[in-house]
Order: sequence, then C-alpha cells, then structure tokens
Amino acid sequence: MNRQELKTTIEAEKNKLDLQKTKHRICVCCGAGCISSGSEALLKKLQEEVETRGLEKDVEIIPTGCMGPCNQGPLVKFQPENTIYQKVDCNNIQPVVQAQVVENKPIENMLLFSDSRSKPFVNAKDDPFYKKQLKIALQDCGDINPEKIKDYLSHDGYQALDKVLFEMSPEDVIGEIKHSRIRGRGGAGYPTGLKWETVYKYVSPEKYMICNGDEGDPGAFMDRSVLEGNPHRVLEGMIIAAYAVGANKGYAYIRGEYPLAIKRFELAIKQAKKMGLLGSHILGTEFSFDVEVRIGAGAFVCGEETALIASVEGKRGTPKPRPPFPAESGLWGKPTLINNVETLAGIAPIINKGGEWYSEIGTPKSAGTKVFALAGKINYAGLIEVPMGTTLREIIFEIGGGMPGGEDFKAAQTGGPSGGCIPAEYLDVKMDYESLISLGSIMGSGGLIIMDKSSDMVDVAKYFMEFSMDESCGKCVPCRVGTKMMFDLLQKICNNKGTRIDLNRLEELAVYVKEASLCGLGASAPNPLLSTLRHFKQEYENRIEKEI
Amino acid sequence: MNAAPTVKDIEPVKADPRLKLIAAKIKKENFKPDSLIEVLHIAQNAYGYLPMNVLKYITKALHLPPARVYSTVSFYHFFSLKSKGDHTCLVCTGTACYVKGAQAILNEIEKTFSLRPGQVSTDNKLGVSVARCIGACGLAPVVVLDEEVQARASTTEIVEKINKMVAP
Amino acid sequence: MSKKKLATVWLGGCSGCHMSLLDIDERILDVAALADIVKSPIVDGKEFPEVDIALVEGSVTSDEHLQEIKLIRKRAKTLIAFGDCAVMTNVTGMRNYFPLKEVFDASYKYAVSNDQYGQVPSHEALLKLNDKVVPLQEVVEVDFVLPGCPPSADTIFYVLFEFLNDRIPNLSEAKKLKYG
Amino acid sequence: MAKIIVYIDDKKLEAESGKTILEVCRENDIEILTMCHLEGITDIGACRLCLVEIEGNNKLLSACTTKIAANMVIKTKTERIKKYQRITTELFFAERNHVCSVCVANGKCELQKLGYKVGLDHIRYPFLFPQCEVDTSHEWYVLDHNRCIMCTRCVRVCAEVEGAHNWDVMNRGNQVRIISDFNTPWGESTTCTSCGKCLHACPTGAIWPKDIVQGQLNKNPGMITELIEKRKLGL
Repeated sequence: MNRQELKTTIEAEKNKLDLQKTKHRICVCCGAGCISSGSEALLKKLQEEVETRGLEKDVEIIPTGCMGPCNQGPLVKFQPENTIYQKVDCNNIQPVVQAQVVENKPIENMLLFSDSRSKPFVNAKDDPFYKKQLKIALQDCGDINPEKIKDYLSHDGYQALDKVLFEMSPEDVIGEIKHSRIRGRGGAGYPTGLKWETVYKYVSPEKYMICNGDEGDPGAFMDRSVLEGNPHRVLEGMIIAAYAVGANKGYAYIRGEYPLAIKRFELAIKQAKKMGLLGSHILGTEFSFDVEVRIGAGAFVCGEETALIASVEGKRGTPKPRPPFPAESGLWGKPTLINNVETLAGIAPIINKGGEWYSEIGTPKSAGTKVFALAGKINYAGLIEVPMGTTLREIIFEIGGGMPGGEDFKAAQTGGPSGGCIPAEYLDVKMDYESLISLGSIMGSGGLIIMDKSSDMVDVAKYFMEFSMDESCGKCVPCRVGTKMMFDLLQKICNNKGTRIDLNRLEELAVYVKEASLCGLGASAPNPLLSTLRHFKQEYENRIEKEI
Repeated sequence: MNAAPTVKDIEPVKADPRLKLIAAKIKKENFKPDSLIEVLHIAQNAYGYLPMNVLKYITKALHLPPARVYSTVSFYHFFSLKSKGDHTCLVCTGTACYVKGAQAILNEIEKTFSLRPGQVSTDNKLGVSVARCIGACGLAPVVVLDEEVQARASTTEIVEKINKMVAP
Repeated sequence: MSKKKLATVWLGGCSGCHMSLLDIDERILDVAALADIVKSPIVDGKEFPEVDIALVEGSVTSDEHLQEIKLIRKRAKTLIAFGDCAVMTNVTGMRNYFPLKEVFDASYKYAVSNDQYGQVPSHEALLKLNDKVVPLQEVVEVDFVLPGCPPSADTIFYVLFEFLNDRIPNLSEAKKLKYG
Repeated sequence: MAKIIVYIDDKKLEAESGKTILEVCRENDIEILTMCHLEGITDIGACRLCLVEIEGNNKLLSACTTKIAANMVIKTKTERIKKYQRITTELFFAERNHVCSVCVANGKCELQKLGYKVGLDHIRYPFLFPQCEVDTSHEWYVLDHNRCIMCTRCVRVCAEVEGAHNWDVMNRGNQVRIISDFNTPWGESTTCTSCGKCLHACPTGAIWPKDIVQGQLNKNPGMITELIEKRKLGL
C-alpha cells in the first residue's frame, strides 16, 4: 500500500463509521477482566439475540478492549448514546437489547454503578468515574475492535505514521517528542525525547527498537490493557520511534502471562504488514522496519532494560552495569531504544496533535496523562487515565468512589515492589514523578493499591521484600543477599521477635542495597521498606522487643 | 560445519508430534542460539513442563552448552522441569489478590488438600501453584483452575470446584 | 590501682581457645599482676561473680548457654567474644545447616556404634539444644570480638593486656586480625 | 589511544581513554578491592566491592566496568564506600557457610584476606546457614557450594578461556548455584576437560583438588591472566 491508498482506506473507513453513527454499535468489553467474568459467552449470546430479532442491519457488535471499571464486568456499551451496562450476562442481555435497541429506553437499575449510585448516568461520560479522566493512551480502548486494523484506521490510525514518513525528518520527530515533554511511563520517568535523540546520535548500520511490555509489578495491568485493547496504537508508536532513531528491527517483549496481548499484538503485526505499514519500504518509502514478538518467561527483573536485552538474546535475564547504556551498546552490542508500552501508546497523538498540545496537559515537570491500575480496598477498581498532577484524593474518592463500607483510608501503594506507601496525610499529593519521589515512593508503572486499616504496614513491607527477594536475579551481592537478609529481619519483626538492633540493621541494609545494587531492581527493592519506615515507623516500634 | 541435528537425533526416537513442533520452531528460527527462550516456550506449552530428553535435544539442535540451557531454564518461572499434575490450581498472589485474601485461599487449600504452592499430590492428580499477578486485579482474588479463571474467588467455592475437578 | 577481676567462660566450643590462653605461658604472671582470675574452667567457683572482664569462648547452643550468657552480660563490665565460635559460630555452627532432629539421629542413632539400638538421650536434667547455634552478639551486646580458631596466644595476651591497662585494643591496626 | 586527564582521590592522572577506572587505578597503585574481577576475563560488576563515587553522578559505579572520561573526578575511599565494602564482605560471609578453621583455603583465601583488609572482626548480620551440597564426583576435584561466593570467575574462565562452558549458574536470587552441564554431577560432565582453570580462578576454597587437606590449597589465578596474555601475543 502506498500513501494514497492508505488515505483512501482511512477515508472509506471513516465514512463507514459516520454512516453507522445512526445505527447502534454495541461494544462488549473483552479486556482480560471482563473475559474472565464471561464476556466471550456473552458476545456469542448477544450475536444470537440480534440475529433472532433480525436486527443485524441496524446493529454492529464490537468486541473491544478494556473500558475501565473492571470489577463491574462484564461491561456492555451502547453507542452512540455511550450508555454502559454492568454485570451483563447471558441471562440478562435480552431485556437490555430490548430496552436499548428496540425501545430506546435504558434500564436504570442495570446501568454502570447502578448498585452504588442513587442515580446512575445514562451517558457514562457524565459519571464521575469517567468525568475526571482524560484518555490519551487508552483513547480508543473500549471503542474499537482491537483485532481489526480498519477499526483503528477509522479512528485516525496510522495517520501519525503517514505524517512522520512524508512530512517529517527524524530530527523533526525527535523535536516534536522533546517538545511534548513526555517521560518514560515504565517507571523511571526519563524524558523520552532525550532518549530518542541519544540513540539517534549513535552511528551504526544496525539499531534496534524494543517495546517493553514486561509489566511485572503485582497490581499493574496498564500495559496489558493497552496491548489488548489497542495494539495498533503501540505498533504505530514503535514504527515512528524506529523511524526517528533509525532502527530497522524491533522486538515487542510481552509478558508470557498475557497470552491475549501476545495474540492480539501478533495479529496487529500481521495486519500492518499486509497493508504495507510494516516491513520493507513502508508506504512505499525508503524506510523499512520489522517487528517480532518476544514472549517473556516470568522474570520481573526483565523489565530492567539490560536484563530485557539479555532475555531477547535468549539468555538468563541478568542485568549489566550501566554505562554503557543500551542507547550506545544494547541488543547484540548495537544502539538500542527501549520504550514502555504506555509511552509508545502516547506517541501517535503527540504527532497528530502536536507536542505543544501534550505539554500543556499535566504539571510543568510531568506532562501528559498517566494510566493507573486502581485496586485494593476501593469501590470502583479498574483502569483509569488521568492528567499528571491529579491528586490522590480525587483518584480515590471521586473516580474510585471511595472506600468500601466507608472505611478510613490508610495508605496508597504506588510503584509496586519498587515504590512506596503514601499515608493519609498526603491525600492531596499531586500524582506526578517528583511529588511521589519526594514522599519516598515512585510513579512506577502505575499500580495503585488502596489500603485501609486492615493492612499491616510491616506486613506490606515484608510482602514486597519477599517479592524482590524472589525476583532478584542473584548476580550482585547487595540485592542477592541483602534482600534475603532484609526479608528475614522483617519476618522476625513480624513475628514480634525483632529487637532494636534488628531495626537498625534493617535501616542500614536498606540504604546499602539501594545505593550499591547493580540494577534498578536492587536499587528500588528497599523502597517499600524505607517508605513504611518513614511514614509508619510506630508500627515497627510496636513490634520490637525492648531488650538489645 | 556440522549438519544440524534432526528429530531423529533424539532418544528415544519415537515420533512424538510435540517433538516435531519443536523441531519446526527450531528450523523456523534458523537454529539460532538466541532463539532458545522462544523454543523453550513451545516445548513448555506442548509438554506442560520440560522433560530432560527434550531439553537435551534443544541443546544439541541450537549448538548450546548444556549448562547455559539449564541455567536459562532454571532462571525463568515459566519453565518447569517437573510435571505440574493432571489438574492445576493456580492462585494469584499479586498485590490486589493479596489484599483481598489470596493467602486465606492458599491456607484453605493447604488444609484441605495438604498441598502447598509448588507441590503436586502424590497421585499426580492435583498441582497447586501461585502466580505473581495474572493481571486481572479488578477481579481479585483470582484463582485459575485448569486454565479457567475464577473471579472474586471465595474460599469455599474454590475448594468445592477443586473437589469436582479432581473427582474421578 | 586496684586489681581487676577477670573471668573466662566456656560455652559451646572445643576449649581450644582456653588452651591457647594457657599458651601465653609466663606472661600469665603479667596478667596476674593486674587481675584476679575469679571464675574460669581452670578456677573453682560456683556462682558467676561481678567481673571487669569476661572472656567467653564458644557459641550459644542451648537454653543453659542462653541463661548463662545473659547473666554474664549483667555481671561483666566488658564482655569479650573469644574465638571464632563465639564470634561466628565456626565449627559449632555447622549443625545449623541441618534440622536438629537429623543431627541427633545422625549422632545417636545412625553413628557407627556397638549399640545397635541407639536412641537420642532425653532427660529433664539434660540441657536442651536450641534449634540454631548463634554467636554471642545475636543474643547479648558484645563489647569486643577476638576471632581466631583459636586466637594465637600473642593475640590473646595483647587483647587482655590492653584491657587490663584500660586501653581498647585494635586488632586491625595491630595486624592481629585472623579467622580460622 | 588518546591520553586524557582524570582525578582519582585528589590525584591528577593522565591515562589512556578507553580504559576502565579499575585499570587506571591499578596502574597508579591506587587500591581498589575486587572479588569478581579476574584480569583477562570479562568484567561483570557483580560483587560491588569496586564501587567508586564519581562527581556529578549520584550513583555509585563499579570501577571494573566503567570507562574513564576526560576530567572525571573519582573518589575511591570515601567513608560511604568503606562502609559498603564492609557490608558487602559481611554479606559474603553470612550468605553461605564459611568455616575458615576447616577450610582447605585457610590462610590463602581471597575472601579471608578481604575480611582482614576491611577490618572485619565479626559479622553483624545473622548467618543464613543454607544447606549446601558438596560435589565430589569428579575424579580429581571437589566443588563445595558452602564456600562459593558466586563470583562466577569459574564460569567465565571455563567459557572464555578454556572454551568448554562446563559451568553456569542456575536458579536466581539467593537460590543461585554453580552448575555443571544439566545440573548433573561434575564427574559426569560431557563438557569438562578437567583442565583445572576453574580451580585456579576460584577465590575461595569452593573448588579444590582432592589430594589436599586444611590450609594446603595453593592457587594461582595469575596463571590464567598470563595464559590470556600469551594467547594474545600468539605465543
């Protein structure tokens, strides 16, 4: 396919969509959460229902990616009204179709959040759960069929790629990304534009572009939802990134725990290749780029860039000291760009709408939006995307609907095993990179676990330490032995056998492991411990013996 | 240069369709040593674990030192060197599931079936394992019984379902 | 200057450190000039008295040792962990790699012996072995550590002589640090 | 190679660019403690003993893997570094079962020497006392996991110098162990050439010849370095 053909296809798809606007589009959430609640059977039943009623011409049924409020699933959304029904199953789908499609009158007590809101919203966009959100990375998730490239094309898909290939030089692209001030969404928050520029500057006949989809934090499923809900968006981001830095070969490293994401991304690659959007001479230009999926094999440490590279090379996923950074010497010793899934999902909108537009969202130092996986003791668990700088209070009490049973909020855990806990007195903290670091936590990949008083913070620290201990690759001494030592000490304290000396040892070791470890896993492993020591020291004190 | 080993090089030579699957993958990957993990995935999926003779075959086919293959296999949680049992029960212990009581489920399973994570019953009927997060946090706590995800799992319900699953 | 009171104690060790202590030979006279040895395996005495310096050989292996070391800690101004066992459990700690029951069985039931019905002795009057052998600093605060298996007589004398003269010895600086 | 200026511990030094901090320090008699480093084989920066502070970088970097840059200001003996060297040494001792008094390497052990160097008189952390195996299946040599510190010098020597790749590391975290072939007894190895290089590369008493007893081990890691040098020269 060449440029003109792409344009024609996009136009055709958009027209189709316009035509359909008069009809009903029924989106059935087929994110992993809703699938587990039975949305695939529901999809079948719905198709049957529509057929028996002879509504095929008026109704289009679309299996989509994640819509957000995962614990209310299976979710079904009716377009163009944007009405969402919750907990829909094969038994209650009939009246919903009858009411929504035939009678055009929603069934109020089945609407989203109808069991908890006195007056549920017919247009879900008015619900506080969605109202406070701003979806960029997740923009089309829940509206398009992730398994159809044409659905993506009808939503401005691959227009950014077209623009980049025909109207922008690699320098222009990097400039635009720098201008947007987007930072790596994998956790560390390194400016993406700068990263691209560094790789771009290294001269090498071979360069690689890797998409990091090894989302290993317990409690995080943002990347999964993006990959499952809109794989083409990530793929488009990869191709643009490759064009900008001059890479000809890419790998999408996706967790083996996400078979659906792997399947959909592989399908996306196939479709894109078929349409000439991927492979040799993309859209008839001189630029060629090919992508392969690499399946992670269950190692948290492989989220670390150098370990991920080792894993792509088919080896043990043990990190290497940096410098040299992957930008200089990465995959097979060649300059390599590694970006997180969520970062890549943000690239196409930046190109389409301009870096300026993106940079104005969020806070001065952290631009754009961030996807959080909201879980734990919260009424509306699920996937949300908010502008950087939204406060924790807004997220928990406005979007998340507060704590179940009106329990008091005790702490929020961000960043998983690399992050920390934010206590109640900082509920008004703005969620951006710097604020979270100043509280001893990190943004991380976006896991956000809400805890009430039933959570024991020493136990929470122990839980994460056990995770880091199990996931340590065992290469460097501080992480290998230090995490084990800290875990043993925490265990001792949890069993009320710890002493003052143990607490001192723990604090000393935590700082040592943080500073002396070889890679990011070790360096951040003490964070949950350090942050709970900082904000909940009394809970430790209460548990230690007074003697020695 | 040595000729690439064929399926026949493996002992016993019995034509196992799964071996052909692996051989095909190795061929597709052009016998490149760096395709080790990809090939292991195929083998793991086909067998549910990695039998030693299959491992030896892969080692030979990819021209890798045995120690490197074993070290890679033992590094990743996805790969298992032992059979995991006829029926499997996988409890997610990700943060959300943990907060919502995954441990209570594990305790109950241990009490009822005397199996701890990683263990397989003596008759090989049931294997219990844990996952660090299967990414369905909104449905916590989550248990996977024979590939089927059980959302918002209650302890009694899970025990009941396991009993049904392993019943002859 | 009044004479100091010195005690030496033998917990879970082989007494090799005490042998090495005896190897200071005639220098014991220099020690005797500055201190009275009031309690030691080589001196009679029942109750552990208040002392200025206690040299404790061996690691803590039983409930009895634990009580003893806690008492010593209370009554000694300066507590010195004496030898590798006291400092890092050393050979005594080699049973820690195995569950206690296995250790008992190996020693009493399956050891080569002319008693084919070997059994693990148990009587309330016998001390109870702890699950794990620990060095002194795991259970009490230790003021000075003197590693070595055994520490050489020279090193022992150096440490004792410094303490008796109210100086704190420094093994690293004196180039007397040694394990094994 | 071009010469550049670096400042190490307040000394202004001229050194060839492309060299590591460790190389430059050793050339100038500035002591850097190491354990996983063995001259001639690939450096992996795993033991973290050679950490140095570099001005303008808030991370501590391993001297063995970090190349010098023009006007780099390096500190090798700050209080923080000394403290971390001590903790690292303590963790080495606490991790496995090091009983010097019964060890073949007693008196000749690099770990023991490291302990003396950092003034370690006792270990403040609880010993882990793992149950470790001793592989005596090889005709001439013994591998005692109790004394292994996972420096992986044996692994690298075997793969890079001998070219046999008999050794590798299995598992992860604190469960890591050195393995031969498919975690099979060393004596049954199909790749080991019994050359003994791993024995000389090992810094402790973890690999030793069967015909010796306590304190009798004599190792010569320098031999390996020499061998590599000779090969480079084509001798």
